[in-house]
Amino acid sequence: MPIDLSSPGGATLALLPELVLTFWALVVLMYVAWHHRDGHDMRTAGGLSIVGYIFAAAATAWLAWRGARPEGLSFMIALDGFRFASDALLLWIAAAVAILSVRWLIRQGILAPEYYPMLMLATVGMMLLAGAADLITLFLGLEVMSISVYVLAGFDRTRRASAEAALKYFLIGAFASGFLLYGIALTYGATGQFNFDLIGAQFAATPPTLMAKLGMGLILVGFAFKIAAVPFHAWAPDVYEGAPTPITAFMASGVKAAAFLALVRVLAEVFPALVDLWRPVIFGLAAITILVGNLTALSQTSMKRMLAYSAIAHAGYLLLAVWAHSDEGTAAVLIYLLAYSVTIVAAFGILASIERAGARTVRLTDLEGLFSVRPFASIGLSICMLSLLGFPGTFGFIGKWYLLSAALRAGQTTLPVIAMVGSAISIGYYLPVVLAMTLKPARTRQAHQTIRFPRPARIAVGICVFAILLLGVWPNTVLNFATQTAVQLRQSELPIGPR
Amino acid sequence: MASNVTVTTVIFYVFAVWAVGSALLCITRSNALASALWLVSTMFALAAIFVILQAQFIAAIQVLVYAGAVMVLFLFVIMLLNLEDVPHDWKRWPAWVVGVGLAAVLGTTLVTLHSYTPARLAREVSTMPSPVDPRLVFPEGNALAVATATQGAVGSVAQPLFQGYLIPFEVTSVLLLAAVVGAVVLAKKKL
Amino acid sequence: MVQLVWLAVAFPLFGAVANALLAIRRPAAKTAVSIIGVGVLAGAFVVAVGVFNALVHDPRPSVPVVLWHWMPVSERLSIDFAFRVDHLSAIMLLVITGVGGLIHLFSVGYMRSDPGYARYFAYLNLFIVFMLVLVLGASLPVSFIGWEGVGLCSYLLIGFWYEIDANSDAGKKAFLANRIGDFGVLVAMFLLWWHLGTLDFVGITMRAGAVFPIGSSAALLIALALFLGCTGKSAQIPLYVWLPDAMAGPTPVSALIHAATMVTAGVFLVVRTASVFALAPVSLEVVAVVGALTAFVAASIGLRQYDIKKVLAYSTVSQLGYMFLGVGTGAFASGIFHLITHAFFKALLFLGAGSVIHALHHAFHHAHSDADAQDMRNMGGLRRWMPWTFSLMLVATLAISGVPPFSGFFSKDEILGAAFARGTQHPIYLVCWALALGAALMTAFYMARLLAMTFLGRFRGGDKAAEYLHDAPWTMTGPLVVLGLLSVLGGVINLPHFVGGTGWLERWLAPVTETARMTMTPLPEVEGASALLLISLAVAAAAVGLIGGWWVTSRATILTPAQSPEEHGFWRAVYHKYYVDELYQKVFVNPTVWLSRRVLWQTVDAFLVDRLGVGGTARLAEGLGWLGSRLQNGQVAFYVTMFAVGAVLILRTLVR
Amino acid sequence: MAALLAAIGYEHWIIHVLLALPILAMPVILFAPARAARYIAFVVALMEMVLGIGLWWAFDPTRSGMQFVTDVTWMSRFGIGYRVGIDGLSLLLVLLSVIMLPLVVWGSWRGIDQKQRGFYALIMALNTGMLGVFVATDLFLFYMFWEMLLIPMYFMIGIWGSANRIYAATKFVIYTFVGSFMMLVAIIWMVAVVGKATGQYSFAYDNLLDHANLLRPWGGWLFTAFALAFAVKVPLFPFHTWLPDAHTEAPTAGSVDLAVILLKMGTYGFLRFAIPFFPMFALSKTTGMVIATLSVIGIVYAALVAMVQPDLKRLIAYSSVSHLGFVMLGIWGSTVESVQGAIMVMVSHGLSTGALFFMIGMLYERRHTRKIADYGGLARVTPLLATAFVITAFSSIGLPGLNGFVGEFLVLLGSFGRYPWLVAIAATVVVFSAAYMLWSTQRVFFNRLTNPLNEGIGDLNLRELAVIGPLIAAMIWVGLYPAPLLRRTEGAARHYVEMVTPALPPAALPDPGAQP
Amino acid sequence: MLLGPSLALSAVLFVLGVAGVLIRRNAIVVFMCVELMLNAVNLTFIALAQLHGVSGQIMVFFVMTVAAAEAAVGLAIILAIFRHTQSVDLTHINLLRG
Repeated sequence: MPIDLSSPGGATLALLPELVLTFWALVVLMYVAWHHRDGHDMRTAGGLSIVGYIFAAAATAWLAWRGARPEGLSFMIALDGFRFASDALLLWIAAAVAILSVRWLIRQGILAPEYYPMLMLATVGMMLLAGAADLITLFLGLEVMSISVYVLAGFDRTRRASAEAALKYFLIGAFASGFLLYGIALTYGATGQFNFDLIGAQFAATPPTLMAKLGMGLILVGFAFKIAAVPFHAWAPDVYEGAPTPITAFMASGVKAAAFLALVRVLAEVFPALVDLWRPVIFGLAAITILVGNLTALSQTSMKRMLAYSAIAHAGYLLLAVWAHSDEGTAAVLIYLLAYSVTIVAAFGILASIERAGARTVRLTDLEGLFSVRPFASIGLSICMLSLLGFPGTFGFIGKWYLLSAALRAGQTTLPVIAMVGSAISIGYYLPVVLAMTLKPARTRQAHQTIRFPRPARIAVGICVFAILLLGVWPNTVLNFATQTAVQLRQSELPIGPR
Repeated sequence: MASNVTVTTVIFYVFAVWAVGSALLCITRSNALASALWLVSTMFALAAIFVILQAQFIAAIQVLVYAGAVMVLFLFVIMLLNLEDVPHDWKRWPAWVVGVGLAAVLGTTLVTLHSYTPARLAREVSTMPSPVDPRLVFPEGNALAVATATQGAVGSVAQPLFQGYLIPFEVTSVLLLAAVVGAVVLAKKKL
Repeated sequence: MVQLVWLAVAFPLFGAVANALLAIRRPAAKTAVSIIGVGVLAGAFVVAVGVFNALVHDPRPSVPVVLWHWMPVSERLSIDFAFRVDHLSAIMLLVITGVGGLIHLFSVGYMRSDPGYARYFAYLNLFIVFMLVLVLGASLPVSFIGWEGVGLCSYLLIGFWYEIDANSDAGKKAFLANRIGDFGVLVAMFLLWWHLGTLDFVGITMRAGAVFPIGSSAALLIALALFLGCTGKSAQIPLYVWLPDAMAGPTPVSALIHAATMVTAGVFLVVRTASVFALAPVSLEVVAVVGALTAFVAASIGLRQYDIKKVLAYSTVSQLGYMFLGVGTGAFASGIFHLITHAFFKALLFLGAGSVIHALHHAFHHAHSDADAQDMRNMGGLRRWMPWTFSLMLVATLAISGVPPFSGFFSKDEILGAAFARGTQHPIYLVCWALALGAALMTAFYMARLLAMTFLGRFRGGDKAAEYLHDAPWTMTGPLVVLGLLSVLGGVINLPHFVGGTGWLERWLAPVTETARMTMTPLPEVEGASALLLISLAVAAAAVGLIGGWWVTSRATILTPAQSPEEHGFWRAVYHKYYVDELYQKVFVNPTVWLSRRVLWQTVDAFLVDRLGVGGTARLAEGLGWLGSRLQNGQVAFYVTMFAVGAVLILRTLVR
Repeated sequence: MAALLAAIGYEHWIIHVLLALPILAMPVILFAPARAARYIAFVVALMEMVLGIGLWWAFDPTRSGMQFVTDVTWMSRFGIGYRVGIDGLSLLLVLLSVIMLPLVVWGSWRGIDQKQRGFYALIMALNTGMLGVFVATDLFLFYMFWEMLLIPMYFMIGIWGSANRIYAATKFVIYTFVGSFMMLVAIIWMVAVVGKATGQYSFAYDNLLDHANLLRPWGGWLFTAFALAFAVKVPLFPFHTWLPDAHTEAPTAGSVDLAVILLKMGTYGFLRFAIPFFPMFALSKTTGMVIATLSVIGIVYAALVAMVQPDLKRLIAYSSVSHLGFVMLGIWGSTVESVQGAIMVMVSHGLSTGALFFMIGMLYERRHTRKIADYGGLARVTPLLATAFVITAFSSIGLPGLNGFVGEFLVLLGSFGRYPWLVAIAATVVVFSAAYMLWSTQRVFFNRLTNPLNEGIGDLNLRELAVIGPLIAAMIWVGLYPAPLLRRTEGAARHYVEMVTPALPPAALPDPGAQP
Repeated sequence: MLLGPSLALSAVLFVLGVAGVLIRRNAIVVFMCVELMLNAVNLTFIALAQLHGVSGQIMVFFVMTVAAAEAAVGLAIILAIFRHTQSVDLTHINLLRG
């Protein structure tokens, strides 16, 4: 179904998922404007928002099913399999986070149903970011996402940590936006274009110039911040720790996924001609990110903080596939993000249920002896840890396998080795979690009495854990899907007219 | 033409010095209020430079929206919080040295952009063998002057904004929505 | 008949299994144990006689008996579990089953009252199995089964009364010393296979000459490695120290294993692989020198021991040295000859000593005395109560001292003669001869001393105990009588020419050692007068020793152990066996244990590898992580500084 | 027998059934009543053994390649398949695994008195993993089984182990995991290289082996990655320090499985993967020397360290290091004899060390101590146990006529031509092994019974006899008649040697076959 | 045209903004420095728009919108933290660390 993106009707059609979600966000907003008093309102808002994600997903599916593709140049927004896959990924993450949030918010006494519209707007921003075909859309999508997430991070206003997290995220985020914007400006200066394809064609036709290099460098800085690559990572642990737990899950999986998807698209469509220039940068980022993330995670006692550092390390692993700059790399990013998000959602889902109302974050010692009280929860969390570790039989292993495969096929051997060294280090902090839950006795008899595992979260986590195991041994469907989808990323190769 | 350029250049540099000086003061004043006012000053200087660079409409918004509305918001908050004047803690001098040093290194990298002239940019952008004529390479830049002349400063911006850039324009509405809801959620006293 | 030789092994094997089962289920069924234990030996002896008889009439010098494919490893290495019956193994078969049978019979009486009776016979039968495998094995690996197996049984029997720590220690010591020797045998096997491509005795004999030139270093290495094995098994310098300790086992065990059979395996092995030794004359010199030295040193220690079994043990070491001297001179048949006669008279000596100990033990037990039943200072005058034992011991003493015409005279004289004869070619052998002669003198001396202290004079064990003394029952005396006869007459199997003999054993063994003898320079004949002189010298040495021993002992006042003063001077060193055990403990054992515990385990393993290497890596990672989390100091200013550093680095990388 | 097996299509389904049966039994055990768990486990184990033993006859010793081959596409996108097969090398290890299974279950009958369901379920999982490692002919599948084994072992040590169990379990997992991470890179790298050159991305063992020459430029790195994983598992000195802890703290079943099967995975990996893929590097003069030297150091060093251990299990653990050093030496000896010997050492180490651990476990159940000093003179109160222990100890130190000798002898004999000095040094271990074994045996079973606590110890009961008896019978059988085993492994060993021969530098001694 | 000088001025102002973020510890001032950076980038867009056409100016329009939105949210966040700490000094806002 070719869509003329330059026409308003075509643009509307192309933006259908985002529009549906925005519209639904407004609907929910309308609802909460009058109903924001008690837990029931919270539940209803949450349920409504999930319906919105389903609608948006349906819209995405419809576009994908109809084989939507741009007629001529894809203005502003991309219309390819990669975008649909990205949208699906982001929508599922958002929906899962919404499900996890429902009871958690009520338990923590955060009775502000605006949470759900904000989550939806953040999702819209993520979808725009990941689907952008134009630097302007990219920037705006990024900002929509960022602003919403700033708010969400500080949503638990009664806790100082939450406010602090929001402030840190906001200040450093705005700072990073400045760099990204400068990069966009210089890229624009070097080519006179904002459109990905046109810029890419321009770069392909001319040798790299000073302005182009600086522009690209600054854009990379902006992305490096969003994906929390070292040394742009310092905000992440603090923010992850301070933010409400479901939002931490959202940031660790969704925001990071959106940034990575956008990065892959930008590098594939905007800067493919400069690959020899950006590869060393990605290399350095990946190497140091993996090492620092894994090493620092070793000395953490708070679960959220540990997972934050582990998220940094995983960003490093993902950069391997970015380095590969190939169809396999793109597919690997998709698969890994899916694997990672499934795992992280499940892990945070379990952690959220263990958290006591208004209490500090869950520490490693709080998990001791969990198995004897909550065997399934601890088995689930153990599986999550193994998946994060990249243990065979879990989806995380397939993801890691694919990443390594992509990097190695692209001829990179050092990074995989570093990644594996990192993985080897990571066992030093994943294993103690399993150990504490299963092998250690509970500190006190009442240790785990406050755990509440609400049914929605239980179902969501259950599905995630099952998916981790199932996709760990039978990933064919998603593999095939990702591989075919990824190939569509760079199908439009527009020649640029002589200037 | 030549003398005209010279006069413009002189005015440009006057405002440039103004902008840099204000910016310096903005980042060094220990009083937040003073910083904010010096920032406003910088913005005015920039607005003037925008005019020189043929962006009259943007210059107007700069003054109205930016210097006018946004910065007033800042001043408002600063006064609302009634912050005390915190003198610089000179024990933090290593932070200053590192900060200024890093900025200097970053600056030396970025200031190399000074070497760009229209001719150089044209040469770099062109896919044709040199020599190249910037006017041929940048038809839209010339078209901008023509459009400004025919449609006025606002019209030359407005027309593409509501046509080619419709999607981003709509996205800004989402952005503002998010900002409004977010600000309300965060700032209101009671949830 | 020859093909049925496996029966000789199967009988004792059956006995071992049956007795083991009895030991587990019915340890009290002593009659059944006796019947099985001795019966299987009788059966084996019958088979041995049959095999021997068949071989006498068989035109082939050796007959292979393949039982099954043991290790079909590859195209070039396939080891069968096979026996080879030839003149050497046949005669060994006879000695082992014959002497072994007698000792089994003796044990029936000797061990009757022991609660571990069935277990004892299981071990003893098992020993016979392994000993037979050792001598019958067609290839080195098969023989090696027996070689180590007898070590195992020796270990088990020395430590038979395992509840006494010293016995367990002695067993362990014996096995370890044997294992040091086994290391040599293993290396020899590797060398042989890589050089010759075969481990079969016949193959080795046939190929060695073709592959190794005379005096080749490879052959020397192999020979020395093999000889290391022999020094372990046959208790030669430097590994002889285990044998005296091995006396901790029941006395019949000492007779069977540590005198008559197992310890002679080294001599047997040298003869079996004589072709290799012959190719490396230096190795033979080493064998001879070690043998002579051992003979001399062990005899000298024997002069000053008070434990009756210890004296006999050192005597055994010394006599084994003779055998090695014999084979070292190239007189292989003489070595085997002495092996056989020694089996007779040394078994007799041990069993006689066993009778004495048995009697004294019984007597002391009833007299509620805690005196040591093995210490000769507690004996004396036993001739009165134990006439049979005394007279048989006397026969054996005369035999071992080399008094004509007892068997020991012939075998020992042959060795001395051979050493002297070889000495005309290599002076080193003359030294050996001199040492051996000295040893002969000392042998006679300490044997006379033993007899005098035990049987002559007055009984020093107390009058009460004397009431219970009596001679042993027929199951014990009977074997003694047979052995006494053999000790007297054993010499006939290899009577030398000068007494009109034909040297039957030498001729009989000729096919076995033929290859070796053809390689070596022939032994020069010692003619007429000088031969006579040599014989007179040997006889004189025996006579002087015997009379001297008797004279010195009977004139000295012998005190009981409790009253005895400490020895002084040189005799003290002799009494303490020249402190060799202590030396070994200090030089080899203690440093090894120290090295293992302090250096290897605690330093290298626990500290270097585990704490420093593994733990260090982990701590390094933790330390780096700690550093990383210090960097995460919560300050936005610091965060943006890192950010800016990163940005600068990226931009610098790009624009340079 | 072979005809009967062929009639029921044995070769088509046996491997899958062997792999699936324990896994399917897991949920049954987990959800059965707690008291029934061990009975179910035992029945399943017996079924597994009975089914598995058929391999002995179904296996055709005259063929050298893989048998019972199955190749089903799994992850087509990656070129991964469910590929399994058995050759002479894996046959013995598979048989060892299935035969050990009922013994392990039965041996835990009394020792495991809490959380029985979990325990037996883990044993089942462990068995599938072990079998999987030995039958996988797809590198992905292999790696998957290789790693998945860790989990049951981890929990087995961590939950049912003794005092220091958590430390030991963690150490075990971290060691093995860290070791095998680089292997993952190497596997993918190999496929990437081969795939790029041939256009066919496949993790099939045969495919990679056929194109092993393409890997030669990176042989050093790839081999190192593989070798690290396997060396930790073997364990080769100096990667061995996890073993004493894991062995010591694990429950009996864990120690037995570790010793009998898990350690063999490392040497199996060398024989199956690391060397055939990169023979030019693996067997080069330098690498060969380094590994052979490390093996010999391990052999002698571990024996010496074992001698001074105060803890029985630790002693046996160090003896394992020593024995596995023989396997490594045999592999690097690279003659048919030495490789055959290496395989035999693997089997016989499994039998004797397994039996030793069983017996120490039985002692532990009676006295709850593993300290040698706490025992002494037990032979009087437990004659059967003492007899069995002594026999096993002698089998462990390689007394000819028992199983240990065959392997050690062949390894040393076969490797002698290549490393005469090292082999000579290694052979000295006959003394040290005897020293540690006899010394500890003496201190446990002989000497005077001084500790009154030891008076009341009962001798072996029927169940325990039934566990130990077959092992001792096997020891004697393998020692006296190893020919059937050797015949079955000869094809694999010969195939291996032929494969690596072109890579071998000339040996120190001439080939015995060349002699007249 | 003044392309080069404009770009240089923009770079200088941007760097001044960065320097401000690095050295100041008042959250509001830091945020203002970020605004300064955005302004500097706007100048680059305007300077380049002379050559490349009106799209650069349109981008500036969007940037201003974003800046306004950020200001709204950012100041709200600063208010929120002020309620907890009674301070906007970033050196005191280090509850989360390690």
